[in-house]
Amino acid sequence: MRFLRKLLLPVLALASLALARSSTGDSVLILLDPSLKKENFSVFFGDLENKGYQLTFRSPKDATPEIIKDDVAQFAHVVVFAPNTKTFAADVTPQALVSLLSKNTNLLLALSPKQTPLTSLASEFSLILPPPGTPLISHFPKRDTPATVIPVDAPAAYDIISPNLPPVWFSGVPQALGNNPMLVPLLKAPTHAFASDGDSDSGADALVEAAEKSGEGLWAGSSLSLVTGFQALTNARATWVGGVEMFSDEFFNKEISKGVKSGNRQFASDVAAWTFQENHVLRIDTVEHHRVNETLPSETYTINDRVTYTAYISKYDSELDVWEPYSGIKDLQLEFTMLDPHIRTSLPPVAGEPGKYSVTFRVPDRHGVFKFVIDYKRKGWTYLTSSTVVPVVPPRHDEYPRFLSAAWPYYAGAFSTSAAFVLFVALWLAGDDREPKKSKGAKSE
Amino acid sequence: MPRHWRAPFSFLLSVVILPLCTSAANSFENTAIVRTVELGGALVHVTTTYAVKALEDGSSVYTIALAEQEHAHTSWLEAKLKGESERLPLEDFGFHQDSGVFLYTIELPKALNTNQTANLVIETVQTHATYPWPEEAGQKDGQSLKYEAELLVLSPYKTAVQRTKVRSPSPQIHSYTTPEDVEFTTDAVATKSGATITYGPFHDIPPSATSDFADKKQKHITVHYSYDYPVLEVTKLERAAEVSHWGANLNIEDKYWLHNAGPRLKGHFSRLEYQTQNYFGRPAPHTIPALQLHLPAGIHDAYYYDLVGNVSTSHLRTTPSIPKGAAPNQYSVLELRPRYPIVGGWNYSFTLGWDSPLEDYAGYDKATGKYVVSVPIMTVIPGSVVDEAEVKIVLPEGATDIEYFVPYPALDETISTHISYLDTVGRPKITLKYAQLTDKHGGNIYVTYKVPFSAHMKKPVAVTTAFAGIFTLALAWKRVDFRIRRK
Amino acid sequence: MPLAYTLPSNLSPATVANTSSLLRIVALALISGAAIASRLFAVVNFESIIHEFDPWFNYRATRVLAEKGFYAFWNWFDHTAWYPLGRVVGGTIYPGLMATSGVIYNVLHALNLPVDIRNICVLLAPGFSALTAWSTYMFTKEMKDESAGLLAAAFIGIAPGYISRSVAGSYDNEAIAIFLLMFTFYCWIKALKTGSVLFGTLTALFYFYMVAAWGGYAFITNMIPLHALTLILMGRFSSRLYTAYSSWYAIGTLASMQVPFVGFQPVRTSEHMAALGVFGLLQIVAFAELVRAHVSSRHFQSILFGSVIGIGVLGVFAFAGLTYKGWIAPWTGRFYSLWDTGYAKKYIPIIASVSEHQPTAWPSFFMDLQFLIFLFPAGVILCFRELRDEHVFVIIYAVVASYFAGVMVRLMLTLTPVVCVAAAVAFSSLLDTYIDPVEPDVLAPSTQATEAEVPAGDSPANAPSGSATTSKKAKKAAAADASSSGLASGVLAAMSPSGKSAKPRGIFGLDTRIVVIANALGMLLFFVLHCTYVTSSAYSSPSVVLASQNPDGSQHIIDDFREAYYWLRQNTPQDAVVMSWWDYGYQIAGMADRPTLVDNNTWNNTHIATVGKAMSSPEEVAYPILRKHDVDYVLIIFGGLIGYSGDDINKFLWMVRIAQGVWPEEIQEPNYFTAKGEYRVDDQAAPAMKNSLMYKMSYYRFAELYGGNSAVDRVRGQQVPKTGPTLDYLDEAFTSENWIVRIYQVKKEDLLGRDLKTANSFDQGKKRKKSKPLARRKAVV
Amino acid sequence: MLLLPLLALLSLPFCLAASISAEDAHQKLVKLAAANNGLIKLDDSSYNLLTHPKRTWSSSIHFTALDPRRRCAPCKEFDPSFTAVAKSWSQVPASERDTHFFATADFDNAMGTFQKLGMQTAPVLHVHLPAEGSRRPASGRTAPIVYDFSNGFDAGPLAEQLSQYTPVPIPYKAPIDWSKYGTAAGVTLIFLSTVRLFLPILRSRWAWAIGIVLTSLVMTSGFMFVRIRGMPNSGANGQWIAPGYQNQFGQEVQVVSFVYGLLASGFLMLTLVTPYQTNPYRQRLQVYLWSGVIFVMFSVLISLFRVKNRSYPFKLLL
Repeated sequence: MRFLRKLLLPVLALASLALARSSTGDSVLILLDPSLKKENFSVFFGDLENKGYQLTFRSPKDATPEIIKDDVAQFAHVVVFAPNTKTFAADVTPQALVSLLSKNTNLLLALSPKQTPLTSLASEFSLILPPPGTPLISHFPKRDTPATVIPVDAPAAYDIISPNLPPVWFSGVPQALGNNPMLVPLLKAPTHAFASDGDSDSGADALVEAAEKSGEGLWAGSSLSLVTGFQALTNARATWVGGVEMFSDEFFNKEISKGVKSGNRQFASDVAAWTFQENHVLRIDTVEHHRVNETLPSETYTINDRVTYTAYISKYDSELDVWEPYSGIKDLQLEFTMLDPHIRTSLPPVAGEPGKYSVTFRVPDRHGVFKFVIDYKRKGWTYLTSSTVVPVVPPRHDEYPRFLSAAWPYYAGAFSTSAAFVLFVALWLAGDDREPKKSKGAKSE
Repeated sequence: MPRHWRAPFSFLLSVVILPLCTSAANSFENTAIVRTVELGGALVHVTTTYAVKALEDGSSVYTIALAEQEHAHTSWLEAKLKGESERLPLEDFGFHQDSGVFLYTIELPKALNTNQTANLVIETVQTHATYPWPEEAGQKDGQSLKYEAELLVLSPYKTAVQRTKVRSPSPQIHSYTTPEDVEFTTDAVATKSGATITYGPFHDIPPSATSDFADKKQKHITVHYSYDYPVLEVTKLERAAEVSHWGANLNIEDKYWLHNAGPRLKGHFSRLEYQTQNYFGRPAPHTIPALQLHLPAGIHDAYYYDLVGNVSTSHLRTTPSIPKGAAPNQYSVLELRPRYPIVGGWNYSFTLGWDSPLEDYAGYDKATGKYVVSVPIMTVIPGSVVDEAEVKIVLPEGATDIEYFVPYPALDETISTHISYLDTVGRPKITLKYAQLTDKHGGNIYVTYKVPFSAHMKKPVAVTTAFAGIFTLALAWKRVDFRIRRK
Repeated sequence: MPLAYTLPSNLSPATVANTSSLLRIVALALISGAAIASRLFAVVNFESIIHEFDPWFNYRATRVLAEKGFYAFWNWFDHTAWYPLGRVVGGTIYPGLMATSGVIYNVLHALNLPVDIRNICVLLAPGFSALTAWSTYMFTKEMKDESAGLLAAAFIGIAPGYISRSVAGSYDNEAIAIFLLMFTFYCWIKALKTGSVLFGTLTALFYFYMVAAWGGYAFITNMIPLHALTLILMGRFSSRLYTAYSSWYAIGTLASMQVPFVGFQPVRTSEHMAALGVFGLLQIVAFAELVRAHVSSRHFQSILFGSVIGIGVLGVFAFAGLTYKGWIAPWTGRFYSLWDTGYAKKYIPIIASVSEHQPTAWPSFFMDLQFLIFLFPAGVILCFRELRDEHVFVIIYAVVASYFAGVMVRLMLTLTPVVCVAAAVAFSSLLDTYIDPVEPDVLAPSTQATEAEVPAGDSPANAPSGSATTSKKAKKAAAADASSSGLASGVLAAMSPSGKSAKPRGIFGLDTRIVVIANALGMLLFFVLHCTYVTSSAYSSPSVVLASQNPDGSQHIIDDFREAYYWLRQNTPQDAVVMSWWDYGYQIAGMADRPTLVDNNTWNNTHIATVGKAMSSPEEVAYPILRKHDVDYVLIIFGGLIGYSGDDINKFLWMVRIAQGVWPEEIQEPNYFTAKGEYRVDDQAAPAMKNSLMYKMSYYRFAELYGGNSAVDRVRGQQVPKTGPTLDYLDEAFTSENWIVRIYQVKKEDLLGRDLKTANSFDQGKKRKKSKPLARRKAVV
Repeated sequence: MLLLPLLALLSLPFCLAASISAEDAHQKLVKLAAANNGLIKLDDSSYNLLTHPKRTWSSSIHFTALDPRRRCAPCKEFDPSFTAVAKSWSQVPASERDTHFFATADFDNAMGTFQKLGMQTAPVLHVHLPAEGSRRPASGRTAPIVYDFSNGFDAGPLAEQLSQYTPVPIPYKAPIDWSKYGTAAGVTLIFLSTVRLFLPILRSRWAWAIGIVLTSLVMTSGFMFVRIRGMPNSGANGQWIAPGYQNQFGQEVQVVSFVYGLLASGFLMLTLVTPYQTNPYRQRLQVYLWSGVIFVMFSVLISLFRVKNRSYPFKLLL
């Protein structure tokens, strides 16, 4: 019995692993250029299928299956492995690919040193590619492969890539990064690598001159990125890969050094996992706000109220394909904004209640239409944004303090005067009536 | 849902039917079923003809079945004998658990003996059965809808042969499903000719009003066709009819909340586009520039305004009121233009009202001393569905023993009091609520009530007393001297 | 005595008195009817709708009051106005108007008369105009007599100068303010005449109502003290003046401070200091009088008098000092702009930009008052003739109001009543003279009229006593005349000015009478025609709906405003923020029910300047502003297609000016003119003009409407460029039928974080130039 | 000591502005400014000097054409106030003073510059902000800021506006107009001394009456409009009725108020004077006369109004 259970556990684990799912859907369209054979990528695609994705293959040239039909994206993820294709079918335009992102479809695109439509598309993602036909080259470490095939060690970037991988083989074109906060560089070029036209091993000087001539400086060093993720405002993800070979079986199996296989396989599946929104996926379930020691939200708050704001955040768990409460965010912030933030405070997780973040603060002494704003943007993670509008109003006429001690003289004055008046009237009416008339007459003379 | 009640009858029936329709019933068999679906916008008219053969004597109660989804869409259901006009009594049995269908029973005018046949025609109107596809369309694009339905007509009886015809208003049918491996036929399942798609014929189908049939054998069909008329929805309709004996006037006021259920406008509305389209005389199919309403004859003082005031763009061509009893074949035609063209996905709400002479609608019954008023439930906007309707009828002040008769039962009916000009105790108000009304649902509510003479006199008396009071007060004021001391 | 024509003589005085009073009531009723009817043109020609701009806010506020009750209204914080600042409505408005119609509404509903609140608001102004006529009647009656009163009532009932602000639907403060003004003045005169505290208190109460109703109450606050001061200087101080003024000031000031919007201004601001000063002066003078009554040494008195004056002067200096120290706020800008007429344009362009704050040319005087305008001086002279206290009031009123009316068009409103009163006095005394059948006997020595008037001017000292008794005299006279003359008595009543010497005066012959009367009646007739014409043609269009003529002459209604507003209301999310120039703020709030950035209550110059800046700067500059204020839609008015001249391009310069006031570096008016200093929108338009958001939104795709032909802007009468402007940061969301209202939607940020210009060019498939890598990657060698 | 600036002036044409460094340019400018109490007279070369590309100073340059041949009235109007402001600027301590310069470029001295800037009109006032140094504007704007003459040629607002660009506000004070105060004081003195003589007039109501009636007559005939809008007394080519309904000339005030006055007096005559005429024939004469006057004048007034407001349908005699 016990033995049986022992045997079961790993099986179950495997099963659950196999069922790793994306949070957005399982259908994947792979635009595969006929020149690169499907078999060459069998391992990568196999891994995807094992994870539970339904792969659909299509050559960039032929028309079906369409990626967008009746304005509806037909697939949850699109992989474009057509680095050298010059002409695509009518429905695969750069515009269409971008609109896919707006329809929350994820993209995985492979580049190559050649000039293709994708090259111009890359610049829309503020990636800057070297001039055509300049792959990445490195002569270190000494190895038997050509200079364009480079072992790159892959640090765990934004813990998207699983840690302490063996170096991965890369061959393709590097990208310089524009200053766009949405970029997530997943693999950086080695410091000693550089981009140069052709793998002809010309001297460094010649290279520098060439660089100077083209006026673009030397494409070199670790600031270049080889695999770059991009997270659009719609939280759809697009990943640009410098060279499609990274995903090929050849590179998967290629040994990095005696007996050590390359990290490509794991790296590829990590990249795919992130791109297909399997991990690093958060969402705000609900937000609440109410006065302290009340429970229901009130539609307006009075200045100087004490208000409690609560957000419930959950994270997608790809193993179990469920959203579960997540308290892992430490640097979440809440802003209380009218034109400018009047209050900016940290929104800490509530201990003991997973997924609940709450803060209590005093509404500023300023009436107007305010917004509770959460704007959480961290590299690699989905963006959390939420904005709730509440008017802040001045106190009602009966909410001001009454009977100020300072005002007693006035009260006294008022009451005494009225009393005196009543008294006077009484006397007046009671008294003789000829006398006042006379005085009046006298005056008006 | 229209039903024609026969309370005792139904009770007795239920005993008979239920076992019958669960087990494959054998009192009838369908020699042929032909279903014709007239595709439309918000409304889809479905006519199903059952050629029925009795298998045993004295079988007079025929049962029909509607699948769940079909039932959800159906908002009008009537049964006739072929070629005859009067409706057959129809009774609802609601959802039948273990067969997963809604059952209705039709009582044939005369019981059939064995091998006698009859031709039943079931007419249903489906609302919200279609949806625009693609969901968004630019100002220049056309408009296409999708219709989804079940392939086979369910019936608790065996069926010899069955056909389903889907007729689209325009021959432009983008796509239609041809279900695979339908076992009841050998040749092509679907054939398209012009604007019509014919499914079947399907031969000798077993009693199909069972859940496992629905699971295993039933097929789902989708038709994607282009539709050149706007799809109009009235999300809410409030009608208030006020009967006034003093003014000899019936005032009817409708509040409409319109919604264009066609494809949502892609991008933005460009007046330039719109004007050029009109200039070249090809307006987009999914914009509603104007509406044409048929108001009753003999009305006057029609008004048409919305939340920001009178809408000046409307024309009313009235016709003189027609004498009682004559066929109501004339209308006053109201040509009303909304403030802006209602493009796909847009809303527009407005109020429309008119006065009409009371004698056109009311009568006085000497014998019982009762007034009878007939109030039309709604003014039908052709081809539109009314999702939610509320009809208020305000009777004159002091009306007593009120009764009312409706053409089909309301979801909710209440009687309350409504206080209006110069009222002292208020007027009785009848409120009826309906849902999913179609152009079949036109009809009148008949209200009978008594108004004693004293009630008639209430208003003048009230006014006179008020004024008398004021004058007396004034007099008193004049006479009383408030000065403290006399001069 | 000979009679020019015979009168029925067999009438008892009682009958005559009753008939005349009955006639008076009937006449008043008819006048009220005329006053109301002549204001209904707008409803007849168009519909029962709220006019203009401000009334829309009043209407909205009134709805809140009617639906949610008074306290909710008092505490109403309108978070849809001045987004995102919001507006504390309760504390920033004069609630009188809303309260009035709220009360009417509730009363009617309590009586089971479920009248729609809109109709109450629409018909409030005509209703009150009838009351105005009545109060003018009372006022003028105090000046001369009932007949003059009736004339005055008729005049004010139909004078265009007043109709212009009180047609049905112009639901503005002025609608009730004029009635309150006249009635307060009437009470004041009454109080002054009788010296009764009751009327003094009434004055105060109506003053309070006025304060609650209209910012123009400052006019009363200064008129009454001025009158009192003049009386004192004329040596006409009396206990009646003292009683009247003190009771008015004490109660009125306390009451007025209860209005939240006014608060402590009555003791803090210069506008109110005159009243306070005169109050103080009165106390001193009263004290002096008291002393004088008891002490009898001339010398002492003169000293006393000097000291009184001295104290008065001291008070003035003290006031100056306080103002200087800042304890008393100096004149507010709006008030100050009345004196230094250049002030507003220089320092408060927002005020200067309003059309009704422009000075008045003589045609508009004549348009509004026709022949009253030249009867008015005659009336003033007549007031001088018998210079009772109330006449002094009219005289002061006349001169002050005519100055104000000259400075600001809208103040014509305050001039109209006094003109009507004076004219009525003049006119009725003319009629009195020529209708009176009594002919003088020829033997009387002929004299010069001028001499005749010297005794007419009685010495100031005994005028008050005279005036005090006038009314009674009048009654007697009426009765007396009534005995002799029948129907004429109504107008003849009380035609005996106080203290006139018994000189034989009268007219000989019937023809003379007929000539003058005919002439006069002809003028009256003409006046009626004039008023009807002016009212129907000029003052009865609810600028929300425009009317034009079809080729067949029938009326064609242009309803673009409501079309667009209703579209906003029906097809945009409830909380979509709409940005427009402030003129349309109230209408958007009222009809479209959407939040607005700025509106006609122009309390926050910076916010308005922000909108002005956004409108007058290029797209990429404006976009951050729009996003910061959460603007979803931008609404502009464009008249170029049908030639509607009141559109935003014509107001554009004011936007630029106001923006320039806050950001002088970024916005400069001259940049929007061509090199030759012209204001053009065609090809030669200045670059700043062409790039401005307003220009782009106005002419976006306008040229395309004309196909190939040249597109002409019908307002500016210029050809707009063939290739119209392009928009990258906004989308055209809606354009009304005649293109008058154009609504644009502000785009959201690009999902790839590009700026929208590049995003746009990418979507249109334009090649972008290859971007160079960043400079930090220069070659390291 | 006056020699130095002269030398500088002479030397200027020879050295091109761009060639010399900012410092020397600054030196020269300071000298120039000192020479002519704070106001630099510009010619083409010194203009280049002043708008040196690497300037650390700001400057306000006033382009004008004072030569009578140019017939530039506004130039003459504006020049004194600019000079006054420049003068007042020369009072501030040297440290600030030398960071902002006032300069006048007359068309006849600096034609080249005028052509270079393509200047059509005068006067124009440019403000050049520093291109270098601490006071360099954040926007980095080097193009001159054009002064907006919308609020007049007066020195007060000018100083106020320019103070935004100078390191310290310009200490401009409007010169006290002694003559005004003097006359005012004199008048009051005379009045007070002779008040005894005036007293009867002040006492007489008719004096007041005339005064007040005249005031209101003038006011109601659009005097304030003419004054505020600064309308001319009569239009060009001698027309004295301004076209347009919301518009009028100075002369109309006189005419209209005269007509009003005549009509008013007509009524007064009929009401007050005629009844005392005890001779029936004279009286009848007067009555007819005045009625006629009223009728005629009224129709004249109407026709006047018709000229202003064309769409007015009614008319009397003419």
